[in-house]
Amino acid sequence: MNPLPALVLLPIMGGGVAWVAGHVRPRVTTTSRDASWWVVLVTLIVETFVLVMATFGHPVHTGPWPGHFSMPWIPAMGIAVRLDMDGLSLSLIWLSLIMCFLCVFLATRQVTVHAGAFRFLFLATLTGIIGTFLATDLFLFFFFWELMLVPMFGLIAAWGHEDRQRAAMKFFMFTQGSGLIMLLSILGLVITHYRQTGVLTFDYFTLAHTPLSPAVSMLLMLGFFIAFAVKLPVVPVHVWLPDAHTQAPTAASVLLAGILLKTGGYGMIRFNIMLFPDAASRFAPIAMGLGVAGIVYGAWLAYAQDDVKRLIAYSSISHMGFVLLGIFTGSRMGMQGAIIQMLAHGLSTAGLFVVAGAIQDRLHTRDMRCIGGLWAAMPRLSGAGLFFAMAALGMPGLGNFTGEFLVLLATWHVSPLPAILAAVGLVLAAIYALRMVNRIFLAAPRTGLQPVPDVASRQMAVFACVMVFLVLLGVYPQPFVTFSAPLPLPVAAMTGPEGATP
Amino acid sequence: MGEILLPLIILCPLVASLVVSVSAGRMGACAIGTVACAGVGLSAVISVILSVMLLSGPATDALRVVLWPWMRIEGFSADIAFTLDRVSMVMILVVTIVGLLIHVYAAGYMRDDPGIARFFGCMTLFVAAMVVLVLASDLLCMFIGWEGVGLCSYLLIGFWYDDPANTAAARKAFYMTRMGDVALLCGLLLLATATGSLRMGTVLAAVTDGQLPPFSVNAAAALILVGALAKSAQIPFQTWLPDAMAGPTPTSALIHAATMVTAGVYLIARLHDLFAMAAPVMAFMAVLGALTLLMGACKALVQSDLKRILAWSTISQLGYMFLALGCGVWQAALFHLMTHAFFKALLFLTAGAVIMRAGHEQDIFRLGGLRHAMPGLTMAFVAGASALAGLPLVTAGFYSKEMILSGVWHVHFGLTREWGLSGHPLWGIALLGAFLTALYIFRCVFIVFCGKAGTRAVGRTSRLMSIPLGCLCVLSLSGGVIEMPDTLPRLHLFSALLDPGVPLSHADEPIWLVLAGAIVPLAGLGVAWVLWGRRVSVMREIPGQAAIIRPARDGRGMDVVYDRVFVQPLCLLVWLTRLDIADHAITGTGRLTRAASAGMFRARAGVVDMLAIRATGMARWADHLPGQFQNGRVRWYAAWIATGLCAGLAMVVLS
Amino acid sequence: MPAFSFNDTLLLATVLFSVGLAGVLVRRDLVFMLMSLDIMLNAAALVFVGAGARWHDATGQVMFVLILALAAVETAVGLAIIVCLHARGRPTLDADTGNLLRG
Amino acid sequence: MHALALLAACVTVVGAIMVITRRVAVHAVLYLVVTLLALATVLVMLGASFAAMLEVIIYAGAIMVLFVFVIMMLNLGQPDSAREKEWLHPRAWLGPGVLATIACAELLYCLNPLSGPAPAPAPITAHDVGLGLFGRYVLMVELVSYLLLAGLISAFHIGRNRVGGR
Repeated sequence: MNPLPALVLLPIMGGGVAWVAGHVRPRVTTTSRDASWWVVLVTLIVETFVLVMATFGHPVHTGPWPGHFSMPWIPAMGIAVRLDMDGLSLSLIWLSLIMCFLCVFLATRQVTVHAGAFRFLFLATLTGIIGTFLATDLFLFFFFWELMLVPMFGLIAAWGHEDRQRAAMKFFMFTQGSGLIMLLSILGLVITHYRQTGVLTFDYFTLAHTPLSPAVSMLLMLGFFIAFAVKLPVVPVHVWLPDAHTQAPTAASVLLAGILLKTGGYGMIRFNIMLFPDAASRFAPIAMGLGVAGIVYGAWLAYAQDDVKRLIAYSSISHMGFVLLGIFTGSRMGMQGAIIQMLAHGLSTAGLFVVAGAIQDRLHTRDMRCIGGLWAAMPRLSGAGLFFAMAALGMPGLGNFTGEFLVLLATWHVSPLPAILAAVGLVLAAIYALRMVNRIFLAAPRTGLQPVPDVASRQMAVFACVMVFLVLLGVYPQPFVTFSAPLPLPVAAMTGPEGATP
Repeated sequence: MGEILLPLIILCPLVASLVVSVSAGRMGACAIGTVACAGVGLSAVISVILSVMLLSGPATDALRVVLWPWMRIEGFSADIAFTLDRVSMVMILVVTIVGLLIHVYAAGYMRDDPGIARFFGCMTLFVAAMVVLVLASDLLCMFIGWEGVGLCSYLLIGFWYDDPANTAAARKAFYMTRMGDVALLCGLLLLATATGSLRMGTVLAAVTDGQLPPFSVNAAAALILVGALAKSAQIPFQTWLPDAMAGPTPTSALIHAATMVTAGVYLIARLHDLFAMAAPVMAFMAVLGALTLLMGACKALVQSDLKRILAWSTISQLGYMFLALGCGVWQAALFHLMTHAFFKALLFLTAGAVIMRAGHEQDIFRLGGLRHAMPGLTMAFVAGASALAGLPLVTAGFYSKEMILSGVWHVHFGLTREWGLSGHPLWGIALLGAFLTALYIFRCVFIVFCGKAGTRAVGRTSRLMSIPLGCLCVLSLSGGVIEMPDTLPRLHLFSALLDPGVPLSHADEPIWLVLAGAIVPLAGLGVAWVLWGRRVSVMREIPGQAAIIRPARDGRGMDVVYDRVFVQPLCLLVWLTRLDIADHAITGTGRLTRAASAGMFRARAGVVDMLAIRATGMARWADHLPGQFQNGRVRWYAAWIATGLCAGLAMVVLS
Repeated sequence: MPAFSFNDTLLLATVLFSVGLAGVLVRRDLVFMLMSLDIMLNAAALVFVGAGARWHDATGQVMFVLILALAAVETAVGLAIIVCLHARGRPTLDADTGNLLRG
Repeated sequence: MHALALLAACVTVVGAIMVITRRVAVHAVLYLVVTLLALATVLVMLGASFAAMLEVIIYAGAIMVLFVFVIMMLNLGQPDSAREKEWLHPRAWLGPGVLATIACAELLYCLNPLSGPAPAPAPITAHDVGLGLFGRYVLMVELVSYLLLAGLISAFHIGRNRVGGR
């Protein structure tokens, strides 16, 4: 049985069951895990098995990439449910699953009201994400792209903190608006393909071979780029991220930071570089400029924040600047550096958000001015926070440094100036990370605080797993590099175009 | 067999660090101390065994172990690989042995401190990172150690985090070193782009047979030099080291005297082939070293805080090493590095013991007259001081300084065709520095140990702390024997040890050169005795003395400049832009449009008042157009339908 | 020459229609509006019948019958509303006061 | 145009104008009845005797009687005349009046190319209308019956609510 459709549909079905379970046996006590939590856990475990089967199972060689599944959906328009999996999407799906396990184990404390609905939206977002990573039919890709937003909007709007409505609305408006621009360029591409070859199809592989004039290809590429730039926050359009993160509940912000930002990066690799290679190379200088601007700007603003989550949000903008830089250097090294950076950033920022969420649950505040030093009260949590802060500032030996080093090396090949500016970003990263550590972890504890429980050893175990992953990514990234290399597009036209000729 | 032992050197301290930090609450203080010392001790033993093995083998072979391929990407490949050759052998011995002694001392020193687990966790992690830095045969792998060492120094300086000044000093140290690291990283990127790999062997081979254009060789050397300068707190980056004294004394001894600050020197020593090709960078390094040497000595001369004196003296001794490196005699630099590690660690540890017993009093003027209360410590401190000053024949410092002086004397920089910088002026500065060194260290000795009795000393130094002091005394006094200047019996064990090929001895070395090097420290001792040794301190009578000393004393000179030039404007700028400009812009435009429509409404209302009631209806219409439009009056709708009809017909009529 | 040419019918119907329209717009009393509405309806009916006569087709008169039915229903419902409003005790039958469906 | 036709047209127009200008509702209704009867004569002249007959019986007879009945029942006449006067203030009717005249002028201007001089000799008898009604348009008749039913129910429903006071 082909694992791909199961991979996509399983979470949404699990979500439904979780919702029902949430209603059938409402939460008895806050600490005890209610039924819907168990359902979510079971869904995730089954999902992992399917993913293992997809990863190590015998590759079904009907499509150009290892995993392939195709089912006609709207034959008249040439739209088919095409799911293809290559190394890149597989590694990002593995990252998503780790994020979900992280959320399930660590960030479930404050979800007491409507737990079932929360879990359903959580798993629906996961479906959207996995769909986005697998879909190779442009229409299906757009469908999952929008599907991702709605539950996340619900999560932020319903379970967020004080100013959640505005943040959720801002998040939705930004991503939705840019998504529509992407739809325009998808349609533009399909129509130009149809005019030239008479074949109406949304299939990624056949569309990749449409001969385009430089102006048209640049235009279409920009359409895609804007959508992914908003998602992977590139500086001028990053405005939604800090608000969305500060107001989102911990699980939502882990998911948001962990994976949703990566869909932007994934989209850029898949739909900008590989679909419009020449336009991308022409656009590269501007994109790299934006990347460097993102790095410096994100780090600069992270330094000035007083809100922990906002600081982490700006730091992820800075990290994503590296990803953008890496993708548009044009060399495979830059691409792999960007992918490693995405994986490492996912892990480290999710860790930081869980720590920030834990602090907020215990102290009911995110303002660094009134969170005194926590090392005395919560050594384990502070230790984890310190570790993830070190990863965030790019300590060699941890995943982020590997990604950043490869990106910088690839950029240096292109031209030394952006690389030097990006390296200056590293200094700024050290400044804001250490400033955070010295304001909430290694600082004089605030008087008048009632004793606060430290992280349970079980949760510390989960933290430890994430730390091990980060160290592994930092010290022995070679398997990850070979495993997540995006396969190049097959040069010959796809075997039998999926699209129906009208 | 070596392949297994070499990684163990790194693994032992790492495992010890993990065990200690994970077991934060559960292990007792002495248990933690023993685990830490065991970890470092084991690696010391292994490094000794490996050194013996290496020395027994042929001179040129080196033990290279590739653990696993780190990055294999087209265009760049790096792997986690460690090499033990003569140079890294010397450094690994220094790091592990001095580290072990300091750990034993720290076990006693920090026994009653609640955060001992975190302390030893960081210390052993530091040793592990330092060992990685030393043994790495791949520059990128060395970079891991380089940053790890910076991180541990940050954690240890800010160990007592209750006082914000400590954490501020820690952050300052990390920022300064981080700037240097970024420069070093750019240098590595440059080399990696040019040679496709960062293995030292390939890089040096590529540089020596001229694959790189001269400009990029100079650029790479300059960038690496900046990295080394930041790490070793030389001229532009020297402000962080005196503040780093905020950490516990064993930290200062290990990190800020013996190992971390000398990492830059070690790196340049290893890449001396690269630097040899970059003459202007060498000249700049030599001049910079000389300047730092002088500045450090002057600053130390006027400090009143015991640990700050030692900090400034470390900076000036590092200046010596950079001067030696600049003049190409990197063997002398390494030798001085080794002896410096011994006597500076000794001085710091003794100072720590003195401060602890004097009720945490660090001001030398209030200490006074302690030689009766703690004779042992006095003897240790005097031994260290004499080694630092370089008293002839009897101390290690003398031999290493002598080696540097002779090296500097013979160097000649052919910078440009006609203008070259000969070594003589630098030699003169180095000699003056030696005199000042002897002056300030013996000033400190006389004020603290001789003179009238200051604070009352309490308790005794525990045996655990005195053993390392003893060992360090022996090392710092006898350490120099293995490398004699030529005039004395020809004994060049150390330089032979490093690279047997190149005979260092200069046949025509004038005899007075060595004599000068011997007399100057004695002169410094004499002058110090005259000024501070006798009962009534002559220093106080010299008029105007306060004017000179006060600006230099607080040592804030460069700090204030940096603060005013860099930090203040940066903080102001950050505060100004604390609101996200882009976010501000977008929310701003939102607010702007609302204000505009309200403004428009107010203006409209003003004009319409004059008209009849229907006109006021129109004004309300302007405010909320759709609401006003659907006002529920049937005839209003009919009227609009009729208007529509007329309009339609008008179009027909007119077209 | 027939008594009434199609041209005249149109003329008459137009005048009637515009008079009815003016009536609807001017009068605020629901009853008067209903009446003006009836005038407009009749104007329309007149045109139908006129057209039927002009092209000698019975359809005109069929439409006339329908318009009659329509007018009947419309008047019935209109008056029912007026009766109901009046019963509710509204002082005047002003069309403008009934504007609960305001935007 | 024949004198009688002119007379009928004038009566219709004047009646219509009088309907919309009267202050008292009862006068307006009576004028309306007159207008309708005049219209019936016009229809006869157009040769649509059946239509005229219907007009007189149904429209003038039934609907107008209903009108008169309702107005009389609710004695909407006298007390409101002062208020009607106020409502008919020139400022009130000036706007719509202008609007109506513009509409009328445009309609006239548009319609004159349509009307040709062609004569209509043979009048259309009830027979033809019956054939048309139950021939091609039998479905429409059914629909009209539905319309009437709907009108009946809604009128009844609205009327009945008066008692409930809801």
